[in-house]
Amino acid sequence: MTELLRGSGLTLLRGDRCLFRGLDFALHAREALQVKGPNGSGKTSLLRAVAGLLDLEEGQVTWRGQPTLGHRQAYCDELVWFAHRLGFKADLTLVDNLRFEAGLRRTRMDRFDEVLERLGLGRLTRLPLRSLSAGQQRRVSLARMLLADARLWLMDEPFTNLDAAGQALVLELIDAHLAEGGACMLASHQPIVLQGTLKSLVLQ
Amino acid sequence: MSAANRPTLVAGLVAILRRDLLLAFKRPGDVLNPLFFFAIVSTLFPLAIGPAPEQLVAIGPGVVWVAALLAMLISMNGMFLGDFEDGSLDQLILSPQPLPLLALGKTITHWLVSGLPLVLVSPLIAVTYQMPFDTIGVMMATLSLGTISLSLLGSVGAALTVGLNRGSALLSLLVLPLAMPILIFGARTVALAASNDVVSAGIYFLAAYCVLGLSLAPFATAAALRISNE
Amino acid sequence: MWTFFHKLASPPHFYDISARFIPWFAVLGLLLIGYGTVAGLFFAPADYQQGDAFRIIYVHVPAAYLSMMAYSIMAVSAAIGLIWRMKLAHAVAAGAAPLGAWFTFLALATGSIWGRPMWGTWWEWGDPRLTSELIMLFLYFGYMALRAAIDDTTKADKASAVLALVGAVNIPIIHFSVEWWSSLHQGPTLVREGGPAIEPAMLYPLLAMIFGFTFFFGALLLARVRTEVLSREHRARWVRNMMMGESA
Amino acid sequence: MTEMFAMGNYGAYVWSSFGLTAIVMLACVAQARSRQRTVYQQIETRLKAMESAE
Repeated sequence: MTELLRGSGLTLLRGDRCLFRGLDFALHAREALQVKGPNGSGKTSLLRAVAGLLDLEEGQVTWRGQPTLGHRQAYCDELVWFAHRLGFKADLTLVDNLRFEAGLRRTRMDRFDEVLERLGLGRLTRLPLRSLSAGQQRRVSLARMLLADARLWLMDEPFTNLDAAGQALVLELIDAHLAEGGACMLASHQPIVLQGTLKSLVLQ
Repeated sequence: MSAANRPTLVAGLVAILRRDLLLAFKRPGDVLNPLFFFAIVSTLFPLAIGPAPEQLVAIGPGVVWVAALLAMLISMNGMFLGDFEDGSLDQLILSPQPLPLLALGKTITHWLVSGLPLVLVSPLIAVTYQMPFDTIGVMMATLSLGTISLSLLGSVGAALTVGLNRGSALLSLLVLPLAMPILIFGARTVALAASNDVVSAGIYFLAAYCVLGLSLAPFATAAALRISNE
Repeated sequence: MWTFFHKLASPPHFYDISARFIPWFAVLGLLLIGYGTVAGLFFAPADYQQGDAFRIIYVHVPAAYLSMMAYSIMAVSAAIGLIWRMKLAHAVAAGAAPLGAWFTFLALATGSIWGRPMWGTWWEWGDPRLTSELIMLFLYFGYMALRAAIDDTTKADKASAVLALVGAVNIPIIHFSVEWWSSLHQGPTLVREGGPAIEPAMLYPLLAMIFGFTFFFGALLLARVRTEVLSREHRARWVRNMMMGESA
Repeated sequence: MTEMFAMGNYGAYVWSSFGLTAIVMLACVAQARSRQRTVYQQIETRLKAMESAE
């Protein structure tokens, strides 16, 4: 299996605290990596650092062997970021937001209706996102991920605000993504079970 | 996975322009507030200084320009605030489209929403200052070039202060000193036009500043956004 | 040669090396300023036009020069800090800003004091240099305000570095536009003896003062940068050993 | 001797300028010193806290 993402010697300081030092991990195709640890142990910061939103004190993240710092565009082209916050405009409708995504990254608009049906958002396309429930808004973020033609899913606490059915759906989607040769790195303290290979990385 | 083709740069720019303009129409306050502010500030001066026509003619260009500068200032703070708070900024930074291009898109939207309306309304204000018609033409030219430069400068300031809680006061402290050359050339050029002097120097300068801003500011804004979004 | 710079770049070495330079710069600076003051005030001939009032240039010109030099140091170290991610460079920028602000204020104050006997007003809008200094002072305040508004040091370093670079691009434009602005209404044409065309007896004290100020500024800058380096490296082992060594 | 300090009746301006220069220089030194003291204290309190924690 080709190695996709590797972090070597990652060190991150937040203000006075050293969140982690000399951290190493590798992520291959068809693999998921769960970052575990108590709240405040830096799970989110690690994901943000791997994505490139945070500057690392030391260490390097490589994508397909190339450092992400120098080859940002190639890395971002194959990456989709699923975060706590919605990442969409609450005043706009689902359709407008997802059409905006199509301007940013490679998006499979041909699968638009199929994805919306699968996430149960078919009837909500005309409503501004403000009027959707938190769970439904998470599904809109999931829709972005499914439509994006991205090999790497970076997910920060994907299971919050989701009911049991929603959480099962997320696991199902991750498995499908891995089966297609994708990779997924997620931060969550909840125990999860996947068909595909699941590695874990524990932060103190 | 069928590889969908990557959107072109123009598609990215159009996408962000379309989205932000759509947002602006959903919240007309963003467009009207600077306009009302501009009109109100312009009417303060005659009340304060007196209605004597020759005085008004003398202070006309300066007042219109200072009012426009302040009106732009109050709308600069919101340029990236919305995206910062709802997480859209993460998505913009992590998109394959170059961030300076997206920052330029947001700056253009800010100009369309708060700069252009000022230019269109300024003749009405100028008339209250008994400004002759050809001077109004020069004023609109300098205002349109000047407001573009102010949007570009403002985008850097807004990106630097987006994450801070009392950012708007700091934003004006950062932007105003840098905006002084624009104010100088803008207001003085209109005054020169009023005394039918040669105005080309001022307009050339404002155009040059515009080009300099267009080529440099987006990169500074992109860097500032990455830093503020940490 | 490069090894020297490389060594200098690492904080512990910089901390030690700079300690040795500070006393030399300070003493040299004070000596030069001492000579310049005495020579400038008492031995240099009076100016045929301005009489003894011109002696204010012996403080005004060095202060104005330092205000510009401090900002260029800030801009260069900001660029180095951003491009090569060097904490030391950001520390230099952080150290230079307050000094630059002080000397800009000094240049402004002495400029307006000098203006009083010459033009009869404390603030002469006609003098483009005075107006540019004033705008420069606002730039320093903006820089320091931004730095103070951000708690995380590394974030404050990077954000203020971007501001310093944007400011540096704008400074020549500000100077040019203020010059153009003052030329519009023919401010009083100023005959200022600042140029080298003045007599040697007047010139040497001025050169002494400029170098004196510069060395004094250098000593102060190194001292402040050492403090900034310490506050940025407070987690490092060499800081702990040094502090232990000192307090033990 | 006194006319030496009169500075051709511009004495007030010349001496106030030089006086102000001295004040600014002292202010710079004082500010640098106080900044150094605060940083030293911060580090010492942090080291003591770390020691007591270990």
